[in-house]
Amino acid sequence: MNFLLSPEQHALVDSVSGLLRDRCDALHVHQVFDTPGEAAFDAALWSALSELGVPAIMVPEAHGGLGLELIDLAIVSEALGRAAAPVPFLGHALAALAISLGGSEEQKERWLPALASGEKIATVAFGESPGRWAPDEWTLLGETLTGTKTMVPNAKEADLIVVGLGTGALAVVEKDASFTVARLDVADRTRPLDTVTFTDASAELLANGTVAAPRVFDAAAVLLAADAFGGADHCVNMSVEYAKIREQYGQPIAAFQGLRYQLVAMALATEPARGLYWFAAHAWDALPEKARHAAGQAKAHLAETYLQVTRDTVEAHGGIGFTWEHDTHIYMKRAMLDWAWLGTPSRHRQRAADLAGW
Amino acid sequence: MNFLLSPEQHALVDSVSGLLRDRCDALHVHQVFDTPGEAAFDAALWSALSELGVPAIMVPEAHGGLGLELIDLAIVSEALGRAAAPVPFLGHALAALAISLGGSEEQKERWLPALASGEKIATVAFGESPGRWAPDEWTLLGETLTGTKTMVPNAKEADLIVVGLGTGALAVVEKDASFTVARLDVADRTRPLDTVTFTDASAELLANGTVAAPRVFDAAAVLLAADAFGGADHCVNMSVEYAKIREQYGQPIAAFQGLRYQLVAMALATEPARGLYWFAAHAWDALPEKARHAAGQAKAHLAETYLQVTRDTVEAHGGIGFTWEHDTHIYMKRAMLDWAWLGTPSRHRQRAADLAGW
Amino acid sequence: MDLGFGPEYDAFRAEVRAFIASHWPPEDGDLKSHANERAFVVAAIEQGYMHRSIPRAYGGSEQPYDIARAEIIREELTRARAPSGRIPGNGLVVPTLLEWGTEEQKQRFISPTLTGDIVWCQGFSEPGAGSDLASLRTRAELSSDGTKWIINGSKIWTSHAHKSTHIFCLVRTEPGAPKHAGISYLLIDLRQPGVTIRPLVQMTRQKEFNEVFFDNAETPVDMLVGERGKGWNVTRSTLKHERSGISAMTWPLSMFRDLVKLLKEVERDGQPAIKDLRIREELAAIEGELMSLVYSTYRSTSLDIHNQPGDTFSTMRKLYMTDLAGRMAKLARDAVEDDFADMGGARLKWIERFMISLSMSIAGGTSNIQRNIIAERVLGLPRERTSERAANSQGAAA
Amino acid sequence: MDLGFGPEYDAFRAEVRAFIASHWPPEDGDLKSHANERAFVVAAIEQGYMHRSIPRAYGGSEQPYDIARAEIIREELTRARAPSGRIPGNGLVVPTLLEWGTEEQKQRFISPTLTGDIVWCQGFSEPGAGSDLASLRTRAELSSDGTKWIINGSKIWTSHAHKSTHIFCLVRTEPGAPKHAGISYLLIDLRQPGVTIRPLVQMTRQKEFNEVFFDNAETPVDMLVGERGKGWNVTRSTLKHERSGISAMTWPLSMFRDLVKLLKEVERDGQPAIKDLRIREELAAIEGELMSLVYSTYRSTSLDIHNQPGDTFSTMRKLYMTDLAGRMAKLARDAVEDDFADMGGARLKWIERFMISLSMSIAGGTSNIQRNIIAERVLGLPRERTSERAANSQGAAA
Repeated sequence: MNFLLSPEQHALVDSVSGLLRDRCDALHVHQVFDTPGEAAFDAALWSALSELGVPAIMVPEAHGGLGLELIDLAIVSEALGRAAAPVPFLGHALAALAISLGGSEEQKERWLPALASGEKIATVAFGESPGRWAPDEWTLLGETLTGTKTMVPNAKEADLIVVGLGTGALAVVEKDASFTVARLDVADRTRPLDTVTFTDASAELLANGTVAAPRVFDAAAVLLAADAFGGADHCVNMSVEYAKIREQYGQPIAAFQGLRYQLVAMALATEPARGLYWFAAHAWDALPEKARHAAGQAKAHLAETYLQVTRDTVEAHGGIGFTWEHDTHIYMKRAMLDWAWLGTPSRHRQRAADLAGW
Repeated sequence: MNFLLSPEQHALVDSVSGLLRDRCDALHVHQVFDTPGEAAFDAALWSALSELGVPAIMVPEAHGGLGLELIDLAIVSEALGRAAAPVPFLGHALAALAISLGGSEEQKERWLPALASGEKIATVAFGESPGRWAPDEWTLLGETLTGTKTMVPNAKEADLIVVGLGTGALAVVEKDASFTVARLDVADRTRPLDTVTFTDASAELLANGTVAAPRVFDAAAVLLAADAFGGADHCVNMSVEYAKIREQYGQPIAAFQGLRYQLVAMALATEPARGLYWFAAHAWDALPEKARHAAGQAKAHLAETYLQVTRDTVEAHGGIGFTWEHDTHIYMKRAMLDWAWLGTPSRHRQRAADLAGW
Repeated sequence: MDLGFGPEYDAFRAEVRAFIASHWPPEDGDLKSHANERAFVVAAIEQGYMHRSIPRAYGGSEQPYDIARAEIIREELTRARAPSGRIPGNGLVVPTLLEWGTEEQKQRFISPTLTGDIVWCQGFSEPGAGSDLASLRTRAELSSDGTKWIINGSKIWTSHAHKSTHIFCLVRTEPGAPKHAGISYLLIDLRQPGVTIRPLVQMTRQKEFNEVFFDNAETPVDMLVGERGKGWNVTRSTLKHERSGISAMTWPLSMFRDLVKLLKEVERDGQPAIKDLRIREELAAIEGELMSLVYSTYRSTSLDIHNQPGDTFSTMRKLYMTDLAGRMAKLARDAVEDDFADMGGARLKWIERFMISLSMSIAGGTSNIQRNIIAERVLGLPRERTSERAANSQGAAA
Repeated sequence: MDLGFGPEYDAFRAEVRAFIASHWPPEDGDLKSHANERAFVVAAIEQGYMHRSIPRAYGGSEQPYDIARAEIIREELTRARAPSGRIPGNGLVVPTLLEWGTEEQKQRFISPTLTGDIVWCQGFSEPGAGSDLASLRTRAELSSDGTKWIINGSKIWTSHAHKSTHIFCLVRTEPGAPKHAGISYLLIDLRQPGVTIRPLVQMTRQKEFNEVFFDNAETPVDMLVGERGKGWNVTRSTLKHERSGISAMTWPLSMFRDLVKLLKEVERDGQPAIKDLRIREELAAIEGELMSLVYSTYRSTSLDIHNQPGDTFSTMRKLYMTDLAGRMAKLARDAVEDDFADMGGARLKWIERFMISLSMSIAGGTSNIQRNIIAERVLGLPRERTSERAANSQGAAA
């Protein structure tokens, strides 16, 4: 039994975390978050992460990638979530995965190398609000695409968009096709979202898109869960550290048992969920019959937990935790995205119940 | 504005509470509870309560009663709940109410005086498990009755049973009619329940039973809510007092902030519910268009709260609270009856939502 | 039992309504002008409808305590959207001035405060001090000529400082004194170069609170209220407010109505969300709590009106409402689904409410301070050793 | 990542399985006889399958630490319903004897304890003392001839005392000593007139715990373990157990399976309750927590097997399971509806579980003690002043 990360995986996370520590501390995230105008990502940081190989993780080695597994991608997602990193990781990683799983050899060779290197940016267009996210709920049809996709990450900056179609298939739309993009005034300004409206946009079907689509959907659930774990765990640590330092009535507030128990409740909600998201990633990689169900459970449980933990974090900090200047609101808003994107916990639980055969 | 009990109502509660203090302390309840064999009620206590007029409260003055309102009956129910009194109040009060509201003058005159005085004992047979309790869910039909009613309070000791029929009507079955009674091994041994099986049992329809039935059903919900409030409030007080007295590590456990907050949570769940059950009783008496909805809300909220508070009470007491010798389990078991009898909180909330027109 | 004020008050309500109708809206239709508001408030005071507990000598209307009348006035003012005469900070300073102010301070400040010509904010909390007022560091020193106080330091969580003319502060005036002594209560005009006001942006993007920085700010020597170095006692002044909590229920009731409306509008699985069993049952459970809040408040109010003891609920109300607001906001979240991530969308109000239910638990004392108060005052638990001074500060901040 | 023990252990598992098959069930088919159990245990020890951390000199099988082997043995014993060799109280006393016992005590007690010829219960808690062991009052005095201890007092929460032959106790031997000193660790034979055992009936009607009364009970002078008056230190002995937590998950997993089965059986509105959206969603939410429990346990176990740090979950597991059990019991309650009030009915097991989820939070330390431990050991919060001695006692009681 070895339900642990390998030394290589530890090294991967350490390199990403190290970079984030240097280039993406809390102050930096606030600066990006508060940049006037539409939310934008941190191109320099994304470029540095690309040099570390982050966008290449699951791209096959034959196409310039590292050929690793979802667990590797997920632990990086955790690290990015922990730092609230303002980079286009989510859409890009999923688009690269979609092409890796669903593209013909020709398609892979055409697109993947530039995605693996980070030279180009890609994203996925899945959502059709409200609450319709899954392959069997998609509706766009046709040789050329007409219709709207919602909450598309970084569509404005993307060189290509992998779009979910009504047949459960996937198609690639390139930057110069006929579509318009409207950036939302989204809560989570570390991960901008766009509404994308296609009008007879030329699109190229991925050869094995219908097979890839549900796998990409499940991977998305796992990556969100991992992000949520990283963020929630960071919030717990932040609250604990604050309690040790902040003094009231002549002693650190950590001395007050009421607060101690509240901190324990936060840790008790968060720490055990690590195993859940690890398992969901591992199941995606190695246990196909358990993968779908585990992905849904992980997304549902972690998204719910993360959002609650950010609320608890505000309370643990008192007034200062409610201000724009404090880190908490950035995490709460990431939690809001992790909660809503790809469908709410309720929808994922419903799906998990169906898959369990209940 | 005067949303308060009147001096007369205070006097009524004081007289009942005083009697219970003298004749029904915790030790006494344990003795009744632990009497070997089938659960039984405390005849002497019931007789003393009858002398105080408890069974007469809502019986019209013309028929030997006090002609009071549901709020009066409810505050007595609270007092009985607080003491976990082992008396056949619930079924008896509801049966007397059913006849008062639904009987012809002749029927009232025939039955009510002996019920008001406590000379005879009556009960109601509403339940048809699982979860079917409301007049529109009853199924028994016919001139003579055949079929089964579940969870009938004190049927074994009752001189007459008011039975809910499939037409939404009510009929009175007397002791010598053709039915069998099987006492359940019920959790709450302060309020025995029976399964009653009728076989061509002669029954007399109440003249205005269909009008009375839903009113009696709502009154039952209010009485259970009141019992639950009394029990929950007692459990909060018991836990608070224990925390003041019990010492650990050289100080009363009330000094531990973690426990203090748990006690606060119990009080915060309980105290505000007093207003809810008062309103439900008042609405039954005076605000007919709000009565049904308020009764359902009161039953749902109080039953849920009471059961949770008894769990919290165990935790607040540590191991001793889990023993048969401690009072807590008696309250938890009363809470279980208040929760299950007449339908679960979920069912009453569903009904309240329907009534709200949602 | 009677949930209304009863027929004996009907005539009074009619009087109030007639008064308002003849004074509001103002003739020129400008609902926002200070002059119009002021004229209305002055007339209402004259009539005995506003500032009822303040002596006429200081500009109040000096009426006998009557929570029912006060509630009727409040209801009618709200109905007509007329000025309420209430300005948050002003209600906090007037009792202090009445009890501790010099005659000159009373004459100078109370009347213009009641009419809104002077607007106050509170300067108690400091960065790093929060509700632990004993550790505050803002200091005031007497100028060498002894005519004025020179103030340096900063205050935080001052509501609406940017709309205020004056601030009442706790400041350290006796540098050698022990930590819990040497604090004085000082009145300071905000409109001077030594004062900088910086808004605190909240996570909702709203700006309700401020930091106030004093950099050699000044105030005349006679702006100290009560005894020098004993500002602690001074802050404990309160009037017996004619407040029933009934008006405090306005927002949870309206939030619930909005919630029901939302759940009827939003769809889930092809039907209104309110028809979904999960959402429906949670909504009903929330309504049960809301009804508990409402009728417990009626009971508390009745106890007050009839001068009876036994009101423990009022002490619990804030925490109860905070929890309830959070529960409502979460149900709304569950219903709006995707829109919950979009602060530019149609559901912004619910996102704000999701967050604000947290700020409620902070403003005016965190939920944990509420718990401490309930533990002591309602449950009668012995005071915690570690929170002994906490309770003192709460008294001061209340 | 690998969730199984891997092929390298397959051969070992086969060995274990073969051994068990040839020894259990016993030839005479009597699964309950002590002689048969004893014979099995003796053979298993001989084989190296049981009491693996105990020296052969004292009757153990003295094997190298290997949690994977231990887990496989446990799985195979469970599968075959063979005796596990574990007797609750015995596992607590053996480490103490190994570390602090005299050679004579070790020789006399350890081996028969391993084979179940001697069965121990623990006498730490007292009425009015609970987890606060410093305040215990049971006392032992030396007889005038100095040959034996005379014990008076009582102990509570002794599990299975009525099935035990001996008790290990903390007793006060130095009457003049301060409250936290003067306590000794004593071994007492229960089978004597001075000892009375009274079962404590639980709210479920079950009898798991007892009170034990000592009325001039006796034990030889050499039955004191460790130094006189320093029983506190003695209780801190533990072996590094080959326990992974995987077997601890057996009951929540089986409770969940039962819950799913129940929800398929019971009807709600004319369909299986599991189809009701409310129940279905709560069940799925519970499953999410259960999966968190399971895979966190695999992670903790893996950290242990591979001798890596970072296992914080094991410290949280008990509290997490307690909460989870409560949540499962509540969902079952919601499904069984009326039957929840009937302890004579088909759903008694679920009523018991509803109550037992509370006793779990009590046995072996209340949930609040768990929270204290997590606060200190996992979150690294500074020790509370008031609970300093609490933590000491916890160490003693663990």
